[in-house]
Amino acid sequence: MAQISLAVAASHAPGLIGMFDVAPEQSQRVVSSAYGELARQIREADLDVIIMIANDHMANNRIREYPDFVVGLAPEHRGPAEFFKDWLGCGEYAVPGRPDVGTEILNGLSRRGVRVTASRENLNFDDNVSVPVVKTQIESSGVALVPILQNVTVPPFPDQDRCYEIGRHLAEVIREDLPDDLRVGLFATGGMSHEPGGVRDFWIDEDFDRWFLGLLSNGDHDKVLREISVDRLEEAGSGGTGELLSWILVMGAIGERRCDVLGYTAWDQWRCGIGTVSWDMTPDPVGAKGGDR
Amino acid sequence: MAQISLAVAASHAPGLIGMFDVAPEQSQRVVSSAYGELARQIREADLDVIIMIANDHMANNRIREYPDFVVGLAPEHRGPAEFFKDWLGCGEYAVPGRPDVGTEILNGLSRRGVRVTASRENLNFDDNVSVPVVKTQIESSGVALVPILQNVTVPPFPDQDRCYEIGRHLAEVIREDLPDDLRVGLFATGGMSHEPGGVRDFWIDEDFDRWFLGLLSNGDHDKVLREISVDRLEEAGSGGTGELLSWILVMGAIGERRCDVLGYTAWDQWRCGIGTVSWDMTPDPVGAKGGDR
Amino acid sequence: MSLDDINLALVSHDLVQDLKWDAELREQFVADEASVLDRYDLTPAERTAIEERDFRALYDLGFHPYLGAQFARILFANNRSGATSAVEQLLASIRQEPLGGPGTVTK
Amino acid sequence: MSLDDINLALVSHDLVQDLKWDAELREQFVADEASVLDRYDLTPAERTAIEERDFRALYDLGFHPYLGAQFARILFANNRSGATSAVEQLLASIRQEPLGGPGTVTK
Ligand SMILES: [Fe+3]
Ligand SMILES: [Fe+3]
Repeated sequence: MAQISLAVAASHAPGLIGMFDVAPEQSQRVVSSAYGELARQIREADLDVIIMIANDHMANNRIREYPDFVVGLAPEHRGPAEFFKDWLGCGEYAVPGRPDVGTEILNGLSRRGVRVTASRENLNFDDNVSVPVVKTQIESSGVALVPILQNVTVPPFPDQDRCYEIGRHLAEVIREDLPDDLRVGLFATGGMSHEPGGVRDFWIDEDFDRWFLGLLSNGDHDKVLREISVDRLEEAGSGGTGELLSWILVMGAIGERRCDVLGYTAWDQWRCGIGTVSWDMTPDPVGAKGGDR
Repeated sequence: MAQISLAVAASHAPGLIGMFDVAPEQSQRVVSSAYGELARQIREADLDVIIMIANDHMANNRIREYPDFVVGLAPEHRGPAEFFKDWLGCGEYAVPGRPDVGTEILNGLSRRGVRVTASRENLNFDDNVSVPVVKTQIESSGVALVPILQNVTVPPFPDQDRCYEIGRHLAEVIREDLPDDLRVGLFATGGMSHEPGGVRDFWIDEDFDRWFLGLLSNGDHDKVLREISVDRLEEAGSGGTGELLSWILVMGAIGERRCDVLGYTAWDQWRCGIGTVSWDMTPDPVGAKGGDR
Repeated sequence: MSLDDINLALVSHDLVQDLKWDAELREQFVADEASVLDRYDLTPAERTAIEERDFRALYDLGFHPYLGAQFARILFANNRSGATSAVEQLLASIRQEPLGGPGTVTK
Repeated sequence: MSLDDINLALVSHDLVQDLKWDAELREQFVADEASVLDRYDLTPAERTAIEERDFRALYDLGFHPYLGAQFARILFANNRSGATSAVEQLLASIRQEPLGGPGTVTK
């Protein structure tokens, strides 16, 4: 029985790398501290593999042939994809994959009624995977990666209830189908509020973001699922804020757990509210309400 | 408001063309009469377009990237695909497409919560589309075609309840989104009992097939949905009999209607029970129980 | 501009996705835009919207805003870190405001 | 051999799908099977099952039966109408019976 030893979530935005130095000092400080803490937690959790739930930005499939979940089965994950290199302003990275783990996820989720697709080729990664990998130093940690790219922007996509349920299925796959004693990290990346390419681009709904983080640290998942509908997410930034569905999927996988907010900042030129959290995955966490371990 | 002017269903099997002459005379007679009647109904219904719901036999997508529904948007649909020409033993055909109708179906179903993909290229057709097109003389009828290829064999696929519901959505798209006065035919193709490539290949579950046709002519759709589960379909032939889900999708689109069984025959060398039905789509059908028109 | 109004069949999406998947096509597009557009089965309305950098029109045809931001980086030759000026030009178009008008964000 | 036991990641599926999508590859396969198999990242168990026409083993690895019937048409060189003999050889293998044994259908 494999176990989930780490569960974290963090925003991605190209500017976090390429426009880091020109950001206000306070925003730089929040980001350095929060992503640095995630890097430390990843190193210390002694993980075998990180399953990264990241939204796809139409970088891997035609919009009229768009899958809801794509599991990366490549033996090595390299990025960023060519078009995004200059835009991100980061160097190249290569992280070992775990095709065996990816295969179990593909088949395990399929058997549990979730339509999932998979690719044996290296997927195209833009800021979705590149920013968290670079900012939390996953390459140098030596931990393997299984990316799961999620559709949150080409309707119809799975809503908050379905994403939470899919998270529960993923936890079951981890427990029942993955190798014994495998130490798994879950990393959700996406959000917070933004509206890429929309009329409200550059606007960040700071009130929404802080309220969302507050909901998470209260740890009442029923309330989160009641309040965070797709309509509510769209209101806080069409086509972008819905990336928080990856956070909700991870919440489904771990159940109710104590949640630490590691930082939040909103600078309009990053075009996205930047937040990071870490859930307490110690075996008997203080304040755990009996989640789905 | 477009209307559904014809609704029919028929089996496909490669042998219906290539091995027709060697079949027992009685089987030949049933097939000639039933498919001939379908050809006549198609000619007389004065249709603008036939929407053909046919299962895909893994001819268009990798099995690990498998969509549940693919709408064909090509301006012309040509077949059979190269690998299947000798096997089918039929000539080539070309039927005009209706990309505008296909586009409305793609967007209309998507807006109604059904994940659908679409291709602007000519799709690969094997016996699924080729046999009904050739046997019911659609090419010479001059009616345009919009194929919808359905997944009924790569789990998880939509079950009978979901297929029925998707049929209702399709009817709504036809009523609300297609051009006024467009006369639409629905043609389901697949089944009846068979187990292609499985240990029971060559076996036909004649009892199941006749019972299924009886259920349809009784016209109680609730009962059909209760009795015809995916498990029951698998029992009557794994991976093949489930093609009857296309019939159920069409039933969802038309609601309860009088259903004529045009013929049934089972010859083991065709490796598939062959059945055909036509539902009564006259505006005020005798015996209609108020279906979803 | 709700996500529900997106036209999944729109050929312009293919153009933008191909451009981001293929550096060589991008070079050809910059050198001779018309010859690249000719290869796509665009409707006259799509083609005009692209030629005139009219993102408002393109969005009204059902173009996905996310691909809009990426297309702007190519059309306005600004694919460096953040690509702020490209997005500002995109915004001016969809808001139908002149660049530097009241909707423009301050730096 | 329930559909739920299919291994969606199995590389053998790619081989069979490529063979049916590509007549030239099919010719190469018939002329020099090993050189085509070399191009696919098959596990040793998959490769042996294919080389020995052991469909029972292939199915046990999670191969989809529908592609099994198509693969049989290629492996047993019988892609004419109905392809009855190819399917009979497939059946003998998955039933682990000699051809013409009790499980064979009568003509
Ligand atoms: Fe994103
Ligand atoms: Fe079929």
